[in-house]
Amino acid sequence: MSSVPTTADRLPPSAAGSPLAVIFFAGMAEIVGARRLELPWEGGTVADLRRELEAGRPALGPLLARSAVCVAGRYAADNVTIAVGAEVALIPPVSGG
Amino acid sequence: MSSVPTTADRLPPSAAGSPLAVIFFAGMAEIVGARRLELPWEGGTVADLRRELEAGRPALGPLLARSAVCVAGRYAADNVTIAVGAEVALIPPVSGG
Amino acid sequence: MPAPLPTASSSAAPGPCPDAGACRFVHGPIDGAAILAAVAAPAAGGNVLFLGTTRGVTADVTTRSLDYEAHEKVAVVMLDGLRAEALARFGLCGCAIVHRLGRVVVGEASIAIAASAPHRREAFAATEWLLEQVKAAVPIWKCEEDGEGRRTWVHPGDLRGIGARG
Amino acid sequence: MPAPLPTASSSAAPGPCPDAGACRFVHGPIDGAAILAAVAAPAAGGNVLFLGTTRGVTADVTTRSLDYEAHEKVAVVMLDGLRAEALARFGLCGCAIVHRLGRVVVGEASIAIAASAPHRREAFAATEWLLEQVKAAVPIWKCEEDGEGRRTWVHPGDLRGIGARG
Repeated sequence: MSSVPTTADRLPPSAAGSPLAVIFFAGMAEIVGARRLELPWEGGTVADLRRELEAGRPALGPLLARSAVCVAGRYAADNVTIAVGAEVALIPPVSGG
Repeated sequence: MSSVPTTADRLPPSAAGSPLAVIFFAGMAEIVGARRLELPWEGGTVADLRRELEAGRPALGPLLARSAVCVAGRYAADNVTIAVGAEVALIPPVSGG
Repeated sequence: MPAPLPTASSSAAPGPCPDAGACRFVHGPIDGAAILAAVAAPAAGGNVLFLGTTRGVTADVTTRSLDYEAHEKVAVVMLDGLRAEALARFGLCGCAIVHRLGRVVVGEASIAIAASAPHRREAFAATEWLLEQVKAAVPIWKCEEDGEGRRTWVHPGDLRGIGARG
Repeated sequence: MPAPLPTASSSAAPGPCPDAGACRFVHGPIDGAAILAAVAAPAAGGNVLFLGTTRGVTADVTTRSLDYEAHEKVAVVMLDGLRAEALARFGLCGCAIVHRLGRVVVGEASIAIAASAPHRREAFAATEWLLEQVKAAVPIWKCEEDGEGRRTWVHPGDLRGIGARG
């Protein structure tokens, strides 16, 4: 049976405004007050995401400056482009062991 | 009750000829063909014992040259005097672990 | 594209393939003996097990418990990569890494690392190396609870430079 | 008089006294988990267990089993002395050394050394140091039995210079 087209079906995957899901852990989740945020996302790099996060939540700044960004399962430098639909996680300094 | 004097009672402890018990381990016991020997002992040092052993059993020579002598529970250098009645053990190179 | 994880062996490692379950998270007590038994091998002469346990006192600060969380999906891939790299680099016979998540009270183990090798030096070196790698870069965090019940997430150092360039 | 054993701590070590049974010989399988558990302490963050196991193949030579013997009375005193020295030198919380005697087939353990310390580095360093000391000077010997049943006592190196002067 055919299904009714949804908004997602009609928008191309690279459409401006596709939300970007970002997940947070540990002390960073505490500062953000959430484990997951959906940010409006026009496309861009890891550096763009860092700016976006800090602009919206200045309290994140000091910890964010010492954190890595994990894109699609890999730690990514600031110049890496974040593909639409990529899984993005903020990784504050680790303390396992 | 009084006991009949024995030979041991009549000889002073430092008497010439008191036997010295020497124990052997591992490959050294194999070469000697025994785990324990009583040697005639006139008194002397570890070096004297080494000479005595090698004179009586030339086959011991190569391993004896690489072995320690343990006197009263401690590794002893060649110039150490072996007291009468001391426990003496030959310690070939070790391989525990 | 992001480069591979800096600590993971990129693709075809010369050593054995990672066994399923050799690196994993658990949510209850760690069985160190089982982990050491899992790396036993007829070719091994040296077998090392490290257990990291919650320490009750550091300097004059009392710790009641540690509470661990992880980015599990990414962390397991990194642990498997580290294991594969250690197998090849140190010529190991076997290797396993188990990390506990959730609350770990004083005296209990939060991590077990086991390595076996033909000779002792490689088993020691691999276990220490793996522990340093885990502590440096694998996304796991601890929250300390002190004697008064205050909780503090521990975020030492700086991970900013760790990512590969696009 | 002979000097103290070169590897034993001579009298008053600043650390805890050796616990009875922490260093011992056994004549059957070694229970590594029990030995590691025996060194657990609330002040410990790092716990290391080493098991030395009979290796089935070295280069192209097959080993069927190893057979250990020791000058037990002297060896236990030396092991206790090494343990006391390690406790003080590395600031350990706990330490134990167990050596098996008799026949040890491939895959089974002939020695277990466990150490716990506030931090990982001391636990690793102490365990490795103790193992090297045992291998260098404690009166224990192994006899290798190869695939054809030939037995050879292993006497590497030279102990001639080890004794203290009178």
